Parts: sequence; C-alpha cells; structure tokens
Amino acid sequence: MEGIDFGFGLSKSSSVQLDKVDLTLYRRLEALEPGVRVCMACGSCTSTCTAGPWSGMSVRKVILNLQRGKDVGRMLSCCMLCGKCTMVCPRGINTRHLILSLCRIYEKV
Amino acid sequence: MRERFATGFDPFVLPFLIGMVFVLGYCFFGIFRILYQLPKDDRRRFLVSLITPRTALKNVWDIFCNCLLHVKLWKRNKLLGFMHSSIAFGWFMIILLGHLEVFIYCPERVHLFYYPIFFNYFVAENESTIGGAVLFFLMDFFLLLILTGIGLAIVKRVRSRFFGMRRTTRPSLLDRVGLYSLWAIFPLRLLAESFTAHISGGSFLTIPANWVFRQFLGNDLNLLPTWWAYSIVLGVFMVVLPFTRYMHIPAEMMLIPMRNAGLRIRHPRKGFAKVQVLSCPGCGVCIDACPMSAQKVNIKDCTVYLNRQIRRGNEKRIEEISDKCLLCGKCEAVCQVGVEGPRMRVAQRSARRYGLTPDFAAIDTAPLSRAASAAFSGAAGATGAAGAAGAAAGAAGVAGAAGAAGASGASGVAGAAGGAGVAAGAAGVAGAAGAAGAAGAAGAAAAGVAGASKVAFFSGCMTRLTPSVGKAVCSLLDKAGADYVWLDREEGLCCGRPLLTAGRIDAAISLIRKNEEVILGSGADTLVLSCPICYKMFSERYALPGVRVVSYADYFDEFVQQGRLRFEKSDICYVYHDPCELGRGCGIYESPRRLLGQAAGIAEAEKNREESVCCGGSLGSLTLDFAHREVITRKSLENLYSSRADAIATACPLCLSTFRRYSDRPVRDLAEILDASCRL
Amino acid sequence: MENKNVLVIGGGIAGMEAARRLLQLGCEPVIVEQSDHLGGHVAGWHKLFPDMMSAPELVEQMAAGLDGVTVYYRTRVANMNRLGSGYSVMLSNGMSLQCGAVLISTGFRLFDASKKEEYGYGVYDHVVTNSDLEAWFGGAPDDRIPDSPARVAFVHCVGSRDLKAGNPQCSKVCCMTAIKQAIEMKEKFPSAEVWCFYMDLRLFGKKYEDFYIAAQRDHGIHFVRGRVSEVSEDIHGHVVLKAEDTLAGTPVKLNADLLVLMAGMLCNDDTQGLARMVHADVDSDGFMRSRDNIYRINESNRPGIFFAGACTGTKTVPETVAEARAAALDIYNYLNGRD
Amino acid sequence: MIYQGKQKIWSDYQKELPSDGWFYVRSCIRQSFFPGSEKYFLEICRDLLGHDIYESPHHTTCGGIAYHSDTIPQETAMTIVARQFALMTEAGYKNLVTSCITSFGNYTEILETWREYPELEARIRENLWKATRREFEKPEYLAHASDLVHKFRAEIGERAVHRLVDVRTGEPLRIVEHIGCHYSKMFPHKGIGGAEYPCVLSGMVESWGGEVIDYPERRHCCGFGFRQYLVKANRGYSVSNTHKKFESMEPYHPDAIITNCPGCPYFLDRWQYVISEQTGKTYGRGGYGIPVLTYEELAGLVLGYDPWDLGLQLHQVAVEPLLDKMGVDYDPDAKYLGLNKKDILRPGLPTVLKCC
Repeated sequence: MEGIDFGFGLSKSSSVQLDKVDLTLYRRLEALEPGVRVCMACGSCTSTCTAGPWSGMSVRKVILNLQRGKDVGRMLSCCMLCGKCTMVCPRGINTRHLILSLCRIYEKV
Repeated sequence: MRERFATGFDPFVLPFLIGMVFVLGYCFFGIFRILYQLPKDDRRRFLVSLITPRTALKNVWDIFCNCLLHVKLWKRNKLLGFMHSSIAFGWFMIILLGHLEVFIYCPERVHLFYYPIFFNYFVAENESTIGGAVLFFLMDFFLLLILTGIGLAIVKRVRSRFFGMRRTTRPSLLDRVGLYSLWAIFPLRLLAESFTAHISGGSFLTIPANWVFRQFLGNDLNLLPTWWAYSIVLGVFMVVLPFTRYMHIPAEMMLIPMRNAGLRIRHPRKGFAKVQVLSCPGCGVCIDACPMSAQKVNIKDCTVYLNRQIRRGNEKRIEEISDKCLLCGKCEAVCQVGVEGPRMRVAQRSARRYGLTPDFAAIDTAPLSRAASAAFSGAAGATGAAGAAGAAAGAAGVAGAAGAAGASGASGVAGAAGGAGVAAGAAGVAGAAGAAGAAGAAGAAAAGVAGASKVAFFSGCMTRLTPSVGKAVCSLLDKAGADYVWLDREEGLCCGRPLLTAGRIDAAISLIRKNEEVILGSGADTLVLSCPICYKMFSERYALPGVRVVSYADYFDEFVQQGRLRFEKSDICYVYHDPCELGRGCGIYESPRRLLGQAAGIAEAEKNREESVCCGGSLGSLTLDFAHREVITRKSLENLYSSRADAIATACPLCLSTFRRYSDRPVRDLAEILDASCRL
Repeated sequence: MENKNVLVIGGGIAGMEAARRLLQLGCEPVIVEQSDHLGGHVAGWHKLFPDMMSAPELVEQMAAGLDGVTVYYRTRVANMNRLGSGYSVMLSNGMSLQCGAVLISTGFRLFDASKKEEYGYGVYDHVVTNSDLEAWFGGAPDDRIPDSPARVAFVHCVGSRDLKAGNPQCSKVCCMTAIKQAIEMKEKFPSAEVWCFYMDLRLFGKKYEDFYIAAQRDHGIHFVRGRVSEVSEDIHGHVVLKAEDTLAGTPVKLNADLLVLMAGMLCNDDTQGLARMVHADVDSDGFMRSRDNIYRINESNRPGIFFAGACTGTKTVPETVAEARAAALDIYNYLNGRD
Repeated sequence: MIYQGKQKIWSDYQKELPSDGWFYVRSCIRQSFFPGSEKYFLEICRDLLGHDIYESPHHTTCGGIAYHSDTIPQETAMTIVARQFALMTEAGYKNLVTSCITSFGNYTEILETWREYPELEARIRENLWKATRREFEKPEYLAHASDLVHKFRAEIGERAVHRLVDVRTGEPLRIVEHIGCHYSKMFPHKGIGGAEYPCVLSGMVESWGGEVIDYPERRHCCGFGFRQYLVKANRGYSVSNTHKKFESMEPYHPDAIITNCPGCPYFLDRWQYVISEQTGKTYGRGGYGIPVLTYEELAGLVLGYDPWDLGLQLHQVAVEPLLDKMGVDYDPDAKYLGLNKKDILRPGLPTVLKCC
C-alpha cells in the first residue's frame, strides 16, 4: 500500500509456525521416497557433497527445510547426483532418489 | 507334373491369404511409421546404409546368422540354439523350397502368394523324377527338422529347466494363441501333405504316413479339411502375430540394419526404440541374467518385462522398471536379439519432466584448473603459454617436440614452441603448452612415451570414499616417474555419468562442459581415471582435443610393457571382478588381468568378463534400496567365491566399497594390489 | 547339586566375576579362554570411567579371587551337546567336560575401523582407534600418534548406528569413552585442541554428565554436532576431516594431527557358532537373545545356558560385573533345582 | 490458562512493602511522553490516599538509558545512582520508589552487583565522595511506582468512580497488561508475581473490575529494546516486534493495554500508527487502535479524574472508545486544551488510523 516512507519497515518474521507450514511438498516426497523420514540429521551427506561448495547443497537441510516450509531450489540447483551422499548415509537413505523425486515434484514454496 | 486345378484356387487358401495380407500390410505400415518417426539425420543415415554395399552385405549376413541360424544362441545354449534355428531355418527353407518348386514347375503361378505354401495341394508331382525326389526329400527333411524343434519347444514350455533356464516369462493370452497356432502349423502341414501324398507325391515322411492313414481312414475325405486346418492356423498365426511376441521375427530384421547403420535410441518410445521393443522375443534369458533376480520381488523388473510393459503402455510399471535397473548391461550382453536394455531405460528416464533442473553455469572452474596447471613440474613454462586457453592455443605447437620426446625415450626433452622445457626428476618432461596439442598427444601415445606427458589423474567422486585407491594410483604414478597432478584431490566436479544415467541429459552435458574447462585449462595431455564410471563417461561423451583419456588399468599396463613398472608376484590368489562399467561398459577385460597376473595369482569366477555379476552398488539404479542391494551384493560375492580365491580384486571404487561391506574375504582394488607388490 | 561343574566360556571380566562368585557358592567353574590371558578387552584398557580406575589393576584384583578355578587358555569350545540335565562339552585342547550349566560370557568384538574406508584407518598415517589409543595410554608405543599433536579429532559412532557398516545399534559406551579419552589427551598435551564429532551425545550413566561438563569447562574440548563423512590426508600427512556442523548448518573441515575413531561394539563372531551348537537364539542385532530384556537378561531360551556381559548387547564394565554376579546366582539356583 | 497455577506462582513472588516513607525518583522520558502520569501518581498516592512520598528537585537520571545504549560504563551509572541514594539519605528516607522500569532494573542490578562485589560498592562510595562529597545508605526497600499502586489497589478500588466495566453491556473490560522487561525479567524475585506471570498490573485490573487477557506473545518485549530503536537502521526490527505482539493479541479484541514502563506505552501507542501506515491494518474496532494507558492514567480514570487532565490527549491512539465504554464524561472540545485552557493545537491526522 502507498504509505509514508519511515525509512524502515516491518521485517518478516524468521520464526516458523510449525503447525501452519505447508507440508504438501514434503508429503508428496514422503510418498515417493519414504526414506526421507529416517534422517537423523547427522550431516554426513552435506560434508561429503560434491556440489556443496558451489550451491550450499545439503540433503540434510533440504529435508529439514522442506519440513519447515522453506524453499530448497537453490540448494538443489548444483546437485550432480554423484551418489556420495547415498554412500555415506548411515541410515541407508536413497538420497539420489530423494533428490530426483523432489526435483520432479518441485514447486517453489 | 500336372496342376490339379485349372483355376489354381480353392477357398481354403482364404484364411492364409487374409493373414498374409494383414501381416504384410501391418509390417509395411509399421516400417513407414518407424522411418517417419526417426529423426531426420538418423533416417538419412539408415537409408544410406541400406544401399552401401558393405553394410548391406553385413545386414544380410547378420540376418541370416541371427534370425535364421541363431548363432548367438547356439554359442550360449546348444539345445536352445538347435530348437530355435531348426524352426526358423527349417521354416525359411520350406518357404524357399516352395517358391523354388513354383518357379520350376509352374512359373506362371508365381504371383500367387499361396501357391508355394499349398503347392502339394495344387500340383501333383511324382517323386520318381529326380527333381521331385530331391525337392520332396528336402521338404520332408526340413519339416522333420521343424517338428523336432517344435517338440523341443513343447518340452521347454513344460520343463524349462531341461534347457538350463531357471526362469522364463509367462506368455500372455494372445502369446498363447500365437504359440499354439505356431505349434499346430507344422503337424497340420504334415497331416495335409500326408493325406495328399498319394496324389501329389511325397518323401520319406509323408508317403509312409499316407500309407498308414489309408489303412483305416477314408483318405480323400480328410484331404480338404486338413488343408483347411493348415490354412486356418497359418492365418490365425499371422493375424495375431503383430500382437504377440512373435512380432520379433519381422522386427529383428529391421533392428539389425538399424543397428548396423549406427543408430542410437533418441526417443523413449518411437523409432529405434520401437523396433527394439518389438524385437524382444520375450525369451526371458535376461531374467536369469539380471542381478536383481536374486530376489523374487524384482524379477518382473528385467528387460523382457520392460519391453512387454512398453508394448502394453503401462506407464506406472514402465517407470518402476526403468528406475530400478542397475544399468549393469548384462541383459544386453546375453540378449540374443541385442535389445539395449540399459539404453532403453535411460531413454524412458530422460522423458520425465522435472520441476527443477540443475544449473551448473555459475560454477567457476578457473580455480580448479589453475591449481592443477600450477602443480605440474613444468608449470613455470606452461602457465605462461597455457593458462585456461592454453590447450587450444598450443594445439598446433609442439607436436614435433612431443614426437621427439617419444623418440628419445625417457630422457629430458626441451620444449620448443611453448618457450621453456623443463627436465624434472627422472623422467623427461616436455614442457610448454604445445604438448597439449592433439597431434602432440597422438604422437606421444603412438611413440609410447607416456612419461613425457603431463598426466592429470581424475579420481572421481567415489574414489574419495575409498581413499586407498587414490593413494595407490598416485604412488604408482610416482614410482613410474610420471609428471602428474591429482586433479580433483581437493575439490572436483562429478563426471556427469550419474546425471546421464538418471536421464537428465541436458544437465549432464552442461556438467561435462564444465569439466572440459577444468581439464583443458589444466594443460594436461593425458587424463588417467581410476573410476570406470568416469572413464566410460570421459571416453564416450567428452570433447577433449589433444587429451588422451585412459583408464589406469590400461595406463599401468603400458608402463609395464615399457618396463617402467615391475611387480613381484605375491602368493595371494585373487579373483578379478569385472566392474560393469569397465568390462561390459568399455570392453576392458584383459589389461587388469594382465596386471593382476604379474602382481599376484589370479583365478576366474564362474561368471566373468561379459557375464560378470553386478556388485549391486551401481549408481544406475535410482530406486533400489539398501536392503535389496545387499542381496544382490551377496549373490555377486557368491559368484566370486566360486573361484575359491583368497581374496577379491576389482578395479572400481564403487564395487570395492560395496563388496567390502559384506565380503568374508579381503577385497582390494587393483591399484592397491599393484602398489603393494610394486618393485622399484 | 548333581553336577557342580559350570563351564564359563570367555575369561573376560564377566567370566572372571561369575567364576569367582560360583566358586564362593560351592560350584566348580571352569573357564575356557581363547587368548593367553584373562580380562578380555578390559585387560588391554588403560583406565575406566567414571572413576579413572586402572583397568589392569581391576583385572588383577578380580583374578586374585580365582584360586581354585580351572582356566584353559588358548582354548575354544569345539563341540557342545545337551546330555541328560547338563551339557557334554568337547574343548579344542582335547579335554571333555560334563557340566551342569554353561555360562556364555564371550563379550564383544570391536568394529574393524578399516571397514569405514572413508576414515582411512590403516591407510593414513595418523588414524587410530579408541582401543589403539587406550593401549598407547597404557604404555604401548604407537608411531601413528605424533609427539606433540596440535589438533586431535575424535569421531564418534564408527561402525555404530550405521546401516552401511552393518550395525544400526548404538554402542552406548563410545560417547563416554570419547570424552574420557579426549580429556586424557588434553591432559597429556595441554596445548592441543581436541575436537569431538558426534551425532548425539548419549551420556546416560552416573557421573557421565560431569565428565561432559568437565570436558567443556575445564579442558575446552570442542564438540561439533556432525558426523564425519570423509577423511583425506594432506601433503604434510595431516588428516583432513570433512563434516557438517549441523547446528551451524555449515560444512566444516579440520586439519588434525591425529584422528581417533570410536569403534563400536559388535557381537563376537564365535558366539553365534556357540549359539548354533546349543540352539540358543541370536537376536536381530547379532547379539545373543535373552529370554527378555528386562527381567531375565541372564537366561537363554535353552535350559542351563546362561549369559553374562556383552554377549547379549553392549554393556559398561559395572553393568557387566553386576550381570556376572546375577548370572552366578541364577546358575547356582538352577543347579539346585530352584527357579 | 489455569488461573490457580498462576496464583500459585504469584504467591511465591510477593513483595513486602511499607506504605509510607518513600523517596520518589522520576523517569527521564515519561514526563514528555505521558506528562500526567507522574503528577497523578503523587496526586493519588500522596494527596488522595495520604501516604508519605517525597520527591527531591535535585534528583537526576539514573543513567539507565545510557547504560543500556552502551554509551556509559556501569561504574558511571552506579555513581549516578549512588548520588540518588545520597539524596534519599539526606532527605531522611529509607525507601526508594522509581517511576521508571529501566531505573528500577538499573537500581536493582546495581544493588545486586554490590551485594556480590562489596569492593565495587566501596569504590563507588569513594567515587561519589570524591565527586560530590556525599555519602549514602542503601535503600531498605526498593519499589517501582506500580508496586505501590498495586499495593494501594484496593484503596483505589473502594473510591472508584468508574469501574473497568463496559457500562453498556455490564461486561468487564478486556485489558492487556504489558510489563516492562526490566521490571522482573532480570531479577524475578524483585517483581510482584515473578518474571513469567507478573501480577503487578493484572492485580490492579482485576481489583478495578476488568478482565486480564492472556495471549501467546504476552511475555514479548514491546520492541523498544534501546539499540533496536535508537539506531534507525534497526527500527524495522523494533516495529516488527511490536507488530508480532499486536498480531498475537488481536483475536482477543482487547479494550485497552495497560503498561508500567516508560517505553512500552510509547511504542505500543506510536507503532500502531506506523503499522497502520505500512500495512493498512488497525487493531481496535471501527478503524481505531487499541488505547494504551499507563497504570497511573488508568487509576486516574477509575478515580474519576478528567481524561484531559490526565494527559490522554497526548496519546496517538484515541482513548475515546475506552472512555465511552467506561462511561467517563469528557468534553471532546476540551481535548486539545492544556493547562489553564491554553490551546495546545490539533495534531495532523493519520491516513489510516482513526483518531476521532
């Protein structure tokens, strides 16, 4: 709306209202790759990630951000599907399928 | 010889005629449709190949060998080979002889489709003539051949294990109609010809049969109904043929020329892919071959089912099957027809739409290549001229110098055009950017002076998780005195193969472009790879002018031949596992064995080389989960254990870490074994 | 008691303690030990948390109570069958025994850290395991450990909670061991920076939290919540760790002079062979299956076969000792026909 | 919310305070923001209820704002406070009551610091002596003015002219109470009701007939936060905090907000205007805001003082809807007449927020 320029404005809250998060994308991903549920956030995938240095790719964060209703597009943009994350995951999550499925159903949050 | 009917016609030929016209019409329509579906350049290429004498001859030869004689099947399984070739070749010969008869005896009837088929009904011939006796004998002989084949086929249907097949496909309803009508054709022909033999003549099969029948059957009454029956089953067979697995008979004749023309699958369903699908005979050889068939739940995910589901248009199953596959290539290796199971699957994957596509444009490769080019011992000279654009700029450069380096062996060589040649260490180094020139590298390779080149070692993503492999390769390069740099030691890009096999082809290509920048920018003229996944990708998909792409197995093999590496044979006996990508993927079977044989004892597993069993770790599969992979790995290990070797050797970091997870005996990479027994 | 003989398989602390108690109760225990010494893993350990008691001394103390107990060293059970109300046992040294009850106290084996190749155990110069470090604390020379490390990294959960390593279970004691060893390292090398990379810190026991607080407060040990995914070696031979600091959400790298891998506990392979001999059940985690995991941990599903210690699952030393005593009492009651 | 649970907590955090013998120190900013408040505190507690409260003309700022804005070290603030104590001692008083929450927090923090580090107190005594030749006793009781009003709430209630009840419906008015952060968040035992559920204001509201609203962001800061507001670049952060509070209390439709801090009423009041300009949203009914009052102003209304004498015309959000509900008679024409009926001029009107 047209208003007075105060030189400052309301900033969007960074806190996430967990009960109001739109989990549609996560639920769809869950249906395609149920392994997403067993992530224990150890971060192995992130530190081993080949694409990490270029896009901040982190499967851990992708999984978490999806559950917090945040956009994950940028992180996924440099994924090379090299499979290292799948190799190191202690919970045996098929992270490559997870990423591919997500790319497939992806809609910007 | 006399014709029995002046009209040359009887209504019983109608079922056959209808079937014949239908199937021919269907096939012609199909051929035009497929030609239309081919991309323009592919179509042109295909048509040109048909009239090029060399390929045309090859086509005829291949069709004869594969479609009629089933040579490939003979090699694999004699009984199955005999069964198939007896039916196919026998039938072909009967048709050929039929035409021959018509040509010889009533050339004016040659335009009638049915005449050669029902010759014995229309033409009364006496076997007493030499021609008749020979022809009739041959006819009966081939009929007998076919009947033996049919007999075997019936046994196979009931007990496939007699044929060494553990599993086979269940035919669909139409397949059954086709199958039973096929089975019925030849006994009915025998019956019809036997009943007619006292009129139209016959040979060792038909005449005795005729005599037997005449003892208790009013022979002439049975004459026409048997010919009707024969015609009807022929008609039925031909009408259902396009909708059954027997479509592979005409389709394969299309597939062979297309393959010989060098076509590739460009569309998941149309054109070449369509021919592949139709060419699948549904024999199910791929079921037993598929490593996934270690588990019952995955049996229906091998290539034969992919083809079946594509024919049925069951999209859900097509997706499941194409995503699950390990892309190990074994089904293709064993397939009698040569259906490209892995490529078909990648094509299905590539048709998928994604809401998000990777974008590698923002990746800055300069630091990666700069770090590498600075690390070469000839860096001082090289950086000036090489830099990022150096590879191209210097391409024309020092071909001669590199060639000279070849001639003077491993001694120090001064580069000419690049400005500075630096002799470093024991091995001579042709400095200067020009060494990266295409001719230079080719010259170097031809002269066998790998030591004079700048070697980039690309370990790939997987090797980072099996550090022992990278360490061993570097140690061997050191021992051989190579001037090398570990290109992706700190950070590196993926080769793009995982993206490619996931069907994300555009993304893979953009990643390839990035990697090309790194490699060309590094100033290397030889790229050594420790990972067969990368090697396949680099050798097939990369445009690296002036850079020789080589797997470490081949590279070290050359070193051994040049005497730059020597090994002391240990008493450990290894069984060598052929990694899918290195063996079936790149055809490298011998150099790893040669190397291993020098460093240790070597044993062979029950299934090896082309038939090696995938370790189960493959990146090819998108959906196979960890538990299912474990079963595959254990099955693959069983095959290796069959050799009774002390330990397992392989040449792929992914196989290595997959096997190590479950193996009860040591698993080592070839490089590790070589390094351990290397004698300086 | 018809047959007072009790076969104790495994002369670790569980077997020793049980044998000592059985002797006191009037039974005649026989210990079969595959190595040449008693005390098992504990004998090779340096100090035990939470009291920093000397492990060899503890073993010595326990061994002192074993006068009158027959111990067969370098011996295994070759065969074992149910015979009457007891068991007939053939040993690898040719002896045969008739015993009223059998106590399986075969303990655990340490996960082979070289199986986690990405950590470079056996490949890099400066990578050791928890047990290597403990042996070094005890005085055994180890040239992988530098003279004055500036940075030492501990990686928790090596071969535990890891499907890829074939063991999804938590090994329970490693968190505490890591903190204990980190403190000991810090005491040896006060100027060294010590880092612990963990997924979750599971410090459940008495005084464990005190150790954690002391590690942070008194020793300045750094804790990073993230699992190390790969390790490489730099040109100076330092190990380079890669992990994600999951709390900060950033990938981290550490150049360390020494990497200590907290190898987890797995069931001894031999134990499963024993289980087959007497048809005792093996649990889904590879350890022996107790009749239940609450009230009858010492009992197997077969009469006269009892368990003590880490053969049924990962245990601390005090838990093992307590279980051994309980098992001794259970066996005594069993031999006397009491439930 | 379980009321008994709150009561249980309240019983743990009670403050014993004498009724008389108080040395009163004013706030720096309230006199300009809410000039009627401090005047009517003295009017009500000293003149009307007859308690002994003394104010010295020599007292100054406590240094709290400067301290929390990182412009002076704590030693300086301590010395200033020591001077206030000296004035109290010289005036013969033993108890100190502050008008300002930040002062209250500052005094409390200093006294607690001295208790922990007596050597620091000795040094401050020395500083004060060197600077002013004064000596001081530490106060026996330290209170915030709202503590005293809370203590006298029943007396005020007895004399109430208007109760906190909607005269048209008979329903109690719904009041949001907002406590200044420095009141008890630093030292919970120093505030009535503790830090989580302070009852200093809710006690007043309840005894005067109103109903206190518990809303999710009840504990949240008003958004002032010193540096957040004082640095203009951070001001968006400040207003965002306030916005969060309003969004959270909106569904309860509060009739008024009552505060005990100098900054809170100011920001809760003024930011309603800024938010309305930036988002077009107002939180009261019919385009009005939610009136924000200090506890003195509310006590004044309850006791029947003229709203314009209480200084309510200086609020950004119009108080008339509240006055109407309480049944307070007021002369709309007299709104902008100051002391002695002097015209203080009409302010410009906002574009969104309705201000009569």
